[in-house]
Amino acid sequence: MNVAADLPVVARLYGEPLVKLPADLYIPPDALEIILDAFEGPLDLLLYLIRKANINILDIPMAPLTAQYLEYVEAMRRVNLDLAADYLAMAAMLLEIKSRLLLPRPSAVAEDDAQDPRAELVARLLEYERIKRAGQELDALPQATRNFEWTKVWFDAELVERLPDVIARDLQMAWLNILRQARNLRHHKVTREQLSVREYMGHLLRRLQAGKVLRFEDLFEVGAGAPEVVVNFLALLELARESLVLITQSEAFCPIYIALADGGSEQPYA
Amino acid sequence: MAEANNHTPDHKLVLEAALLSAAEPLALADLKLLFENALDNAALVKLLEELQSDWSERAVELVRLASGWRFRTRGQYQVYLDRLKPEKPPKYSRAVLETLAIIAYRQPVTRGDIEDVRGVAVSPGILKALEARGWIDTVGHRDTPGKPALYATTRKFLDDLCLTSLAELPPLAELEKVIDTTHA
Amino acid sequence: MAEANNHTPDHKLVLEAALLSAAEPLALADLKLLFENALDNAALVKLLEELQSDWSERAVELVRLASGWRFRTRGQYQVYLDRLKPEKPPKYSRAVLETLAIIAYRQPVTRGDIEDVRGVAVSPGILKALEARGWIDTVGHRDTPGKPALYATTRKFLDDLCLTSLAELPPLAELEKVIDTTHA
Repeated sequence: MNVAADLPVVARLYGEPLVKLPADLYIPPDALEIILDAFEGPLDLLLYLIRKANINILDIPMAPLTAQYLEYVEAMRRVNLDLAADYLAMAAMLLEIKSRLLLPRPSAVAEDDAQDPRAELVARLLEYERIKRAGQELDALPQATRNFEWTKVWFDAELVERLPDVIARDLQMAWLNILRQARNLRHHKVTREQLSVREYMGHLLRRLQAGKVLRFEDLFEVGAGAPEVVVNFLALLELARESLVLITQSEAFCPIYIALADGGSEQPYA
Repeated sequence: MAEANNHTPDHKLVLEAALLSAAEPLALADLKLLFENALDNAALVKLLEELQSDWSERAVELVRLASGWRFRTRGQYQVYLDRLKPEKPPKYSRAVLETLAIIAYRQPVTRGDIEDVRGVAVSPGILKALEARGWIDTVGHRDTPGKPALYATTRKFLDDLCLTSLAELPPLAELEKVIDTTHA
Repeated sequence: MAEANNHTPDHKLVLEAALLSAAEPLALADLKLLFENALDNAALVKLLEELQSDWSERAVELVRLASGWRFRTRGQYQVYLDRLKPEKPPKYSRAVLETLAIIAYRQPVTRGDIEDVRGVAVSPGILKALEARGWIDTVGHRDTPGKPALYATTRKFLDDLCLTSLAELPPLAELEKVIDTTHA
């Protein structure tokens, strides 16, 4: 067990790293506080004393260990350090174990059940030492933001605005709402119309934009098929009925011209 | 992976790692710190432009912003990345849907027509939103006082709703029957 | 360039963009959402392994963590990236590290359990610091007087240390064999 590696620097004294505590346990009074800080508690201090003295932890000589520990505690008290209760409690525990070891051993019959008074202390020391090392090992693992960084590529949600999805059924339901409203408000007759005619009305209006005047026959695509021609024609009639287009023919058999009823005076979408 | 010149392979990798892991855009002054000022602006910009070109075929791009350089996902991939977000997609209000339905089923219509059918005023924002989306546009003006604009749906509207023509909109006849029977 | 509305996007490019920009590790279940479940686990893992290999010569790598996959910079480049940081990340005290070790190896534990192992009182600041980092949280309460909170480590703890499970924690030191003298 390499004790030095276990406690690389126990404290810093006047800026100098203190790698080892004095072997004779004499501690300069003004260094006590620093040394106390170097230990995480009584278990840590005990472990240090055991490892330093190269004692077999499974067979701790309680008398010298307790004496050393108490010397520490006494040294701390001499300089009126506010000694942590944890250190005093450990001192009491050590004294108790020591005294129990001094009691006469029970008979051989009872020996099977007899527990070594040091057992609990040793178990705690070993567990503490394991955890202490585990803490050091955890610290040695690569750690996010200390030893590496996560990638953080910018995802700009504003780059492309997310727009609501609409499906055809939404429109049907909206229409249903409108109908309900209409029924409730008044006896408004909403009639069903040929959708395709409405669609072609839009097409025709688009083509006539910007003040264009088109010949009647140009409105029909040759080869588009009879149904489309018919629908287109119905659309034209509907536009005329709604006064959206002007249909002019100077005299019979002359070309028929179609233009927007508003004369294309506004051309916002040229 | 494009290899940089022999003397600068590490620099580009370091730049890439720094830019990929930065939470904010990195200015040239920041990037210089990476190399303890061993590279000047010209050398940095050259490397950054090389990086841009290395990433030109990817779903992430290196962009230069006012405050510096940063990687960001390309807009056309957002539709995929959005799927990772549990947040609900936005929805149009009832007013918007009804307006759109009226334009779709009754086109071409003026704003006045829409208001007549709905019985309430149509806010300009609704028509603007639908126009901005490219779903409706003005196809003319009615020859009545004020020459109101006539709205119709566009090809994009059909495309976005996966319809080949307006005739594919759900028929209203059945609905009207339902209404007729329920309000008989 | 792959187009978003193309029916067969470059899956790998989408995966790469998602993983580079995600704020959390992405599990296979998340990654499936990207493609609306059109890819199965095997296909995804194959692509992820291809990505790992594509990035093998770069300063950034794709790693598999407890809660999914994520890109990170490689450790040997940290010396450069640290130059961009105004302040160094905090170095944890022995008290914090020991407390973390007790929670990691002995979870779930109460504050009393931690104090028993360390032999000293645990200051509230230590547990708060670990909670603030997102490395530990309360997973319940022990059914003893006072109902003390039980602490355990989180997925983020594993992720931040690049562990896929607690089983990957460094094994506890084999110290002297536990004494047999108690029950000879």
